[in-house]
Amino acid sequence: MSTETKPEAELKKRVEGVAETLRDQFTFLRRDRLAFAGVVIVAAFVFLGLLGPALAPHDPIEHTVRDDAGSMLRLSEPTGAAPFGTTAYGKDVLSQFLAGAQPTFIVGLFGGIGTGALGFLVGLVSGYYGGWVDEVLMRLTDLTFSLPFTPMALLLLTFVTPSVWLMTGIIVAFLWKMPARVVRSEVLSVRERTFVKSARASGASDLRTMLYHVAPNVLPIGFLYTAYGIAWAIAAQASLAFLGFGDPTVTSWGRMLRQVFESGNMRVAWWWVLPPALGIAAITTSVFLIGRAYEEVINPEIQTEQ
Amino acid sequence: TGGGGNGSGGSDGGSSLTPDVPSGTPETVETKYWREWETIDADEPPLDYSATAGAVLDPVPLEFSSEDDPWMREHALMVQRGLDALGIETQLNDRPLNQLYAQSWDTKGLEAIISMSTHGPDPQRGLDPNPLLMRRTETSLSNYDNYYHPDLQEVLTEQSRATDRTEREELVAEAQRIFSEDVGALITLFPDIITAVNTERWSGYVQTPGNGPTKDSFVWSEVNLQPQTDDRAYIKGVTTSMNSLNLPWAAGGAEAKRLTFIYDGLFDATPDLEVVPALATGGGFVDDTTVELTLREGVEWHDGEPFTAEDVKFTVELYKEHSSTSQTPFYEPVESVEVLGDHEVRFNLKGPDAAFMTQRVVRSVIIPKHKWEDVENPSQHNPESPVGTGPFTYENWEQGTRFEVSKNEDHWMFDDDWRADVLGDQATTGEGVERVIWINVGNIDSMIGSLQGGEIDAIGTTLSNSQADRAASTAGVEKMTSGNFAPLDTKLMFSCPLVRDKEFRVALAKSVDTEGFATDVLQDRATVPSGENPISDLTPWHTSDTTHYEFDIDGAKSNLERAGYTWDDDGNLRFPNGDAWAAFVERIQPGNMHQRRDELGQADFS
Amino acid sequence: MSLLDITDLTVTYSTDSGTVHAVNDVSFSIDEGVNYGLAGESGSGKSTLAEAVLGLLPGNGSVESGSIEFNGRDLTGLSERERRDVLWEDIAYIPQSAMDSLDPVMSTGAQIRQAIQTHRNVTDDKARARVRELFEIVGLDPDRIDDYPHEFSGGMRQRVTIAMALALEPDLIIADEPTTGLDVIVQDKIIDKILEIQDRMDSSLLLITHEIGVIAETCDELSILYGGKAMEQGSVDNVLVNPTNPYTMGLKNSFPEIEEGDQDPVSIPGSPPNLSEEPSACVFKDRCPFATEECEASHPDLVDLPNRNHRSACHHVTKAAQMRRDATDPETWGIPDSHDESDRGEVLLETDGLEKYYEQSQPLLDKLRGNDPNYVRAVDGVSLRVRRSEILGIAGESGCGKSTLGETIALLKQPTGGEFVFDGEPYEHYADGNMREFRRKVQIIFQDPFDSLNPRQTVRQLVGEPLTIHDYRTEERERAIVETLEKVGLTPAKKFLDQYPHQLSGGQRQRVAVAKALVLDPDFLICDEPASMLDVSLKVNLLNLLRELADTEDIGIVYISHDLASLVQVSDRLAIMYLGRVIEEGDVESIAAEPKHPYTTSLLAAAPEKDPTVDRDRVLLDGEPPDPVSLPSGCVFAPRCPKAEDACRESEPGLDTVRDGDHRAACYFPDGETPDADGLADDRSDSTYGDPEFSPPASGDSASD
Amino acid sequence: MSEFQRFLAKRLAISILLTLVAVSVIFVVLRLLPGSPFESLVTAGNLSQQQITEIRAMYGLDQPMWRQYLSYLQSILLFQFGYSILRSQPVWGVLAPRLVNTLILLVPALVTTAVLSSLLGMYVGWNRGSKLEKLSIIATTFLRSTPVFITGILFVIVFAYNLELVPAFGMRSISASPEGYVETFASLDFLHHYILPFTVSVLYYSGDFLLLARNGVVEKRGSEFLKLHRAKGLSEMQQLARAGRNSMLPILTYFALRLGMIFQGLILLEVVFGWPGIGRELVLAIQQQDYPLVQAAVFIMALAVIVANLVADVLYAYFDPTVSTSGGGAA
Ligand SMILES: Nc1ncnc2c1ncn2[C@@H]1O[C@H](COP(=O)(O)OP(=O)(O)OP(=O)(O)O)[C@@H](O)[C@H]1O
Ligand SMILES: Nc1ncnc2c1ncn2[C@@H]1O[C@H](COP(=O)(O)OP(=O)(O)OP(=O)(O)O)[C@@H](O)[C@H]1O
Ligand SMILES: [Mg+2]
Ligand SMILES: [Mg+2]
Repeated sequence: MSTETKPEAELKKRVEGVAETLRDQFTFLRRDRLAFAGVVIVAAFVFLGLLGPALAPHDPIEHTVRDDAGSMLRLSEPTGAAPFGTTAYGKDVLSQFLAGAQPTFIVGLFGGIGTGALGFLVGLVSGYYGGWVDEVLMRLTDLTFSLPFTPMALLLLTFVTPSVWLMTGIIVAFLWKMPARVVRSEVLSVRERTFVKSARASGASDLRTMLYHVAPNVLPIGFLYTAYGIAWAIAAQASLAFLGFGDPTVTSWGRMLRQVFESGNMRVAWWWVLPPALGIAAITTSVFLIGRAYEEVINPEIQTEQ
Repeated sequence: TGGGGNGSGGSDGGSSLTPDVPSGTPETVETKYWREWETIDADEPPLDYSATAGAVLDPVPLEFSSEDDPWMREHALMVQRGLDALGIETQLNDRPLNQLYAQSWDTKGLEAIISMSTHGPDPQRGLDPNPLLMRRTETSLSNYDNYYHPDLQEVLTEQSRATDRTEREELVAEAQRIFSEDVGALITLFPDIITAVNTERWSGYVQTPGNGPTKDSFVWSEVNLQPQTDDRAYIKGVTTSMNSLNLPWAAGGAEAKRLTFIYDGLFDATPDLEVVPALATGGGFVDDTTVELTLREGVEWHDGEPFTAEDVKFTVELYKEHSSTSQTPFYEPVESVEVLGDHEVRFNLKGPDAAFMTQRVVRSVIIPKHKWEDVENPSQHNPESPVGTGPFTYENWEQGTRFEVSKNEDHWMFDDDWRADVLGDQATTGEGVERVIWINVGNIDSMIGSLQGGEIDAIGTTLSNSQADRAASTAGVEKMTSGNFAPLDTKLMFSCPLVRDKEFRVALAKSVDTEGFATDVLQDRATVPSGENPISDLTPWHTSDTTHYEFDIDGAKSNLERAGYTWDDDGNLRFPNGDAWAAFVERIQPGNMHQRRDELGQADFS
Repeated sequence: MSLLDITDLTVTYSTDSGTVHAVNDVSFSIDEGVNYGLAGESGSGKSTLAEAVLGLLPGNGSVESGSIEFNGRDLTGLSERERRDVLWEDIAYIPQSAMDSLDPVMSTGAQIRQAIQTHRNVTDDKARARVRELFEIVGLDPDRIDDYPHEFSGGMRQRVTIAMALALEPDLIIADEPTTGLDVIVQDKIIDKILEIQDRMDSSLLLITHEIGVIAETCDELSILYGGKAMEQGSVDNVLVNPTNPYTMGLKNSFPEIEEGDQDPVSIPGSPPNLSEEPSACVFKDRCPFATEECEASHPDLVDLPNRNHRSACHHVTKAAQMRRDATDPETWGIPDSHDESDRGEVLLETDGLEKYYEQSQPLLDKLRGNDPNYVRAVDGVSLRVRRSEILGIAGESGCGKSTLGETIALLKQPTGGEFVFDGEPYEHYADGNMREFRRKVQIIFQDPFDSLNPRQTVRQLVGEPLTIHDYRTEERERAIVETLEKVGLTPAKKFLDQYPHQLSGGQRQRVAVAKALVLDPDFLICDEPASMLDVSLKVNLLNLLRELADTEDIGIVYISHDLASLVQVSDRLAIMYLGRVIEEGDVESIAAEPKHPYTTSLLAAAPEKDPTVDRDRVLLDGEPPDPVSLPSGCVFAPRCPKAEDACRESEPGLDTVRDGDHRAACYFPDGETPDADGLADDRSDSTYGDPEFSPPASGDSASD
Repeated sequence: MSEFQRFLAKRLAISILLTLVAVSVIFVVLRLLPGSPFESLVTAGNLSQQQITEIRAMYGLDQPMWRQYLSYLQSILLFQFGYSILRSQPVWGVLAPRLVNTLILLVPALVTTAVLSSLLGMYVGWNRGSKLEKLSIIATTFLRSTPVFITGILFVIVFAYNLELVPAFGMRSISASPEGYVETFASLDFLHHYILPFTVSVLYYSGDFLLLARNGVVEKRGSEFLKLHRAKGLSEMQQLARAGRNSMLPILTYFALRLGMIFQGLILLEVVFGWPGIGRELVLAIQQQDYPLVQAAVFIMALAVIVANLVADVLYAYFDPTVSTSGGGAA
């Protein structure tokens, strides 16, 4: 659509078109109460992710909760001073929980988007061009499949100072394979569809065909796997942090769990365990529930009957 | 993550002064290696931090690993508060422990201005001052912080060759005085060893410094314990597991300590850190480089073979030839070993070595020649069933889960009188343990549970104070605390111009509230040394006659003020400017960095 | 008492967007031994009705009212278990698509055996023996009973389902479009088989199809469904010969037939009714040219026509004869009668010996050894010529290479041999950087209307895209789009511009696909079965449109189809393909009237007749086309040709072997000519070849010389 | 060569190539990154520079990279994993018992969950829209998407700490000292420790199987062939069985793939439950930078996945009568 008589109008229409498709596709939320609950949780999580650190009453690391006598409140159950209790060295669990949402959010968001985008691109190119491009890319995914994620990630993180962005990178580098495969097989079938042949017959270049005709039709799958990618990334980040390979300068939910586990206080300090544990569980489950509902929309074969 | 950029400061917070530099003085002083250190790559400084006249200080990187000790982050925060009080911004670098160590492997030096870690309570560190002091010398591989003090260098070199005890003690005391006065590092505290044990089933736990009653560096508790029930198997819960049964080539894991229960050294050390005979019963320096020892007679290997001087000679030669990893301190200074008789050996040393009798031969490990002589590749050998002469005989080992030894009845340590001599008040009498079993309980939570549930008798690792209290809340379980001779060493990187200013170092020492920290966070379960003295008062080498810079923020500030430092309106510390800058530059010159303002005849700039 | 008695059956589906009234008050009955046909456009409720009888309605479908009595028992009231006993034992089922209706992971024999053993307590051996017997009956090799479905071709799979249906000799067989999707020759064979067997077993048959012709040939009685309503029913002879319902008339008239090749078929404009509400008016009123106010008021009841087995639901049934007459005139249906004569122009496309071989993938080892790969000779030496304003029809069985030929002349595939000249320039010219120019001039329309439009683009984007690509009329883009849409009959164009394909009906989509091809004002159009997926009436619309385009826009068109009847309708000239070769070529009239090649003859003969009074002779070809990889020597058709002689197997006849003016055929023993004396060993005299039973072309109307 | 053999040969060649590449990647990652197990010794001030050099030479770490690579390739492909740097014993001797512990936990769990969840999945897929379906989907989604260590921790808190039904940690009670596998695993005490991690792994894996089976059956439920089965008069159960049989293949291949990954253990689960499996050992080895051990463990894991992939593809090609063997195979 390079030359347009009224570009703005056209643009507006396009935007509306996209919005409509999205609206169409998201109507499932109204039907599926589970997915709706998931959306609420995700929204809350996004809110925490953006504003969590600002909402935290105290600095999660530097501030120490003290009793009236001024001595450190260690492993205190939830009280007025610390509504979620305190850690072994008197840190406010609530503040840690709030601040910990941010790295979780960042890794989830960017890990998910990176995974989805990279996988989508690889799947698209691989499926569309076929031949040796496909062969090479698919062998590459086979390779990432055969290298075990956790050990490889641990190895890398042993030598490089872990940071949230590095983790995101590693996660993307290992997880893109999932969407890539699915997108590719989807592309393979779309590629055979008549309208793609028809586009080529009307003289569209490969790039144009791929971007305008094939890509939009596999986009839902791409979205779906981006959503799953978010959940995977959050889970992966939490897992690595739990194993002690997370960014030590940042409080994340995974790291909080690591600290309770390591401190040997898991048996007593339930207030310290539950917020991060439930936080992670809730967000990953929600993302999956939404993804599943969305999957039913784009794959009518398995749609729930009313 | 190397620290602040160039000294222009100002940009992030704080307003710098316009540099006003007397002629002949550089406006900016860069991080620099002032001496040729074998261990440091001067072309590629790991840290880049420069000082500029009148500039607000860049944030000072503070490095630590929260894996090191659970409270290490709190400790870093304490140091941070100190710097904060002086108006210095800081940047906390929490590093994975292995990376903190990796800096030393790469021998590029520390990457942060301030870097803290605890020293392991290796028994030899309690016996001899060398392990902790010699790293402050020029050629030590462990000198990562580029510290060099000509006087200290001289004193330390001299003491390391002084085989005369009194002479050496004097020199060591002098070294402590110099180091403390110079603030060569911040030696903030010696954390206590806290653990919990079952006192209903066993009595006779022996408290050893740095080891407590239950850790594996010493064997006193195990040989002294007396059962209060019929069960004579003493079960110790641990969190780390042995990697192999090859003690001499252990890479310093749990096996390096636990397997010493099976072996004997030439000498041993008492809970008061005094050297007592073991396989060697006597002897000493014949001259500066020759040591002759008499060996205990009538000792048998666990398989019944007699122990002779041949074994000692063989051991040392094998270690040397195949570079034993865990026994380096023992064989390193030895040139050769001669067998003088069945129970007499002579060590020829490469040079005079003061620590040989006090440190190196103590808790060394002698292995049986008849078992090892046919081993092709000792470093990759994993004996089926290690044979030693020690107080305990190997029974069985399951990697990752348990290690079990049984009492060697004939061993002299089970002689009640002998023990009474060595252990003094702590000695008990009775039939003693039959077996010692280490069980890997993996995590502290389960360990406390197991101790309370009676599945284990003692916890073989350190607990935090509150964990120990929690464990001790059960009847029959008691918390045990002992002192420690391994300090928390907060290293200062001497390549950095700021650190090289002794006025700053003194101010820093004054700004850190170690006492408060020990009370508040560690609940007094730590010893705060007087002055920056790495030698603990638990050891006979300690001197209390050291300079102690009291916690005193105002004092610290006025020190800085007099040295020409100023503060901007927001309270950010600035480097000196004008003449004071020239004085600063003078103070940090190689020859001057151990001298204070007045020693150099500098004016008071306040 | 009749075998199956359906009374006032109403079936609805509940969906997200309300209730679908799929079958409304339908009644009919089938007597023993009777073949009953059920016809109607797509969505008229045929399958729903069959499923209701079988109790196989999907979860959201339910029988609202009415009864289905089978042998006097009401099936609707049966319990699940009782119904299972009736199923197959008494009523067997041949489902709509044979391709998917066999369990892919169970051998075909086992599936039939399962049907037997579910109802009869017989040993495995006995059951196997029965399966072998059944395979033989339906003409399958009994040794293949352990093969899996995918090892059979579509036609063979359909036979397996038939064999299964026969297994227990049921009283009633319900066959739901048993031949849809198969090509004429196979379809013909299948229908023949069903009839033969059903005759032998003396069971009744409920045959569902939208092909009136099939019903005309096979059934005794029928019902015509529309919008879930029975519009007309009765004996086939009555209903199809003298329809009294406008819908039947429309349906019948839109069914193309070869002998009507000179006439434009008439289509029913508009689209099927909305079933979301129970019909209150005549369901057909919106599309009916005879509708009056009366029709708005109520849906007419079925009324018995006097003295005959014939009922019709029409308010104007009394005017049936008049309506019948009017119905043959396209103007009645609001379709402009456009028959401009136009001369065919200069030659636009010419191929000579065009070849497209597909290399078969080869094991690496063979490649290394340097063995020549095998080739699929999809197009094997085709010489064609298309002029402006001319429609060249290409016909042939499935797999004979029609699509490959189409895509090769569209240069979507690279020819592997032969000459290709378009608009005076050879292939090399285009391949050498002038492909854009070619793409602008030559457009191709594909088979599947549901799939040939990108579902994520609006009509404006779809039709406008070629303009963008070729930078053509970009300054008046919108106008170009609108013009083109109106040209293909999508009026008012504005209404469609912002719609997505899923908001369009099948016919509309296919028109958008045509518009997309036409927007660049091409010189040449290639149509690869553009109508095969469409309902008859839509198909007719499209054919008319193409014809018109050829006439008015001077476009040369290649129209590919296996549906000979529609080809005859639309084309000027015909080329018949068999295994990658053109075996006969010539003017439509000439070929339809006097086919020379035995293959053409059988193709023509396989097309069903919608007039039940005409008795068609079936010409059943044995076997399937040979493997295009290892072709037999000599005439490729020889192995299936009833007239084949040694000569045929030795050398291959060229297309010029038989020549009659423009009409050429590749056959040594062409039909309609006296064969050599020794060549006529025709012991298969049951098939008559070359009987010019087709009525001679009526002169005048056709666009031919 | 038959079509199938050809397919097999191609697939095998790919697997071999993959193995080579994977092995090389492991090498590159391990060698190009800094660090070594002797760091702690150096840090402790025990080793002199010369000794460090000697030790490095002993393990071939002083050789040029390409030479190290060649000898590495040679030995690892011959399954000679060499000696662990820290454990003075053959790597295989360290790994084998760990592997057994992991397998004894995960194989039964995987089989159990594959059978039970697939059956349940088929059942709920058949009964679309039922309460049970909703419930099982929420439950499995939760269990599948939540990182396994969190589920583990929650279970430990509930069942071990609060209800005190089972021990929280370890594979045998700490006082047990069994000899040999039989004594180790055939005991009530083992079972007692086994239940919790076993349950968590069963639950963790259940999601995938359940959803695969459910979606498979749901898809098949509306299919034409099932309609024909129904028309033939098959009972509900028989129909479900056919639908199930038709959805078996993805489940089977997924099972094979999962089985391949089982060699990696569930690292997190093993850490939480203190299960002395290969995953926990690997984390330890990584922390200690025990090269030979790490590379052998990662190699075994990669190989297992590659082999499982191969098996899955072959299974797919072999069992699915409709798949064309030339095309490749399962995802
Ligand atoms: N499961 C269903 N849910 C909702 N509506 C349905 C369902 N099945 C069929 N319909 C609707 O019922 C109507 C009749 O469908 P049916 O399949 O009986 O038509 P048909 O005559 O067999 O068509 P065709 O010739 O295309 O097979 C159509 O409008 C269709 O959309
Ligand atoms: N890409 C390809 N590679 C190899 N063989 C092919 C390819 N495309 C088609 N063929 C083969 O070429 C022959 C002709 O196929 P084509 O699609 O042209 O037939 P068709 O006449 O259009 O059939 P239908 O009526 O079923 O559409 C067939 O045997 C087919 O299997
Ligand atoms: Mg139908
Ligand atoms: Mg085709």
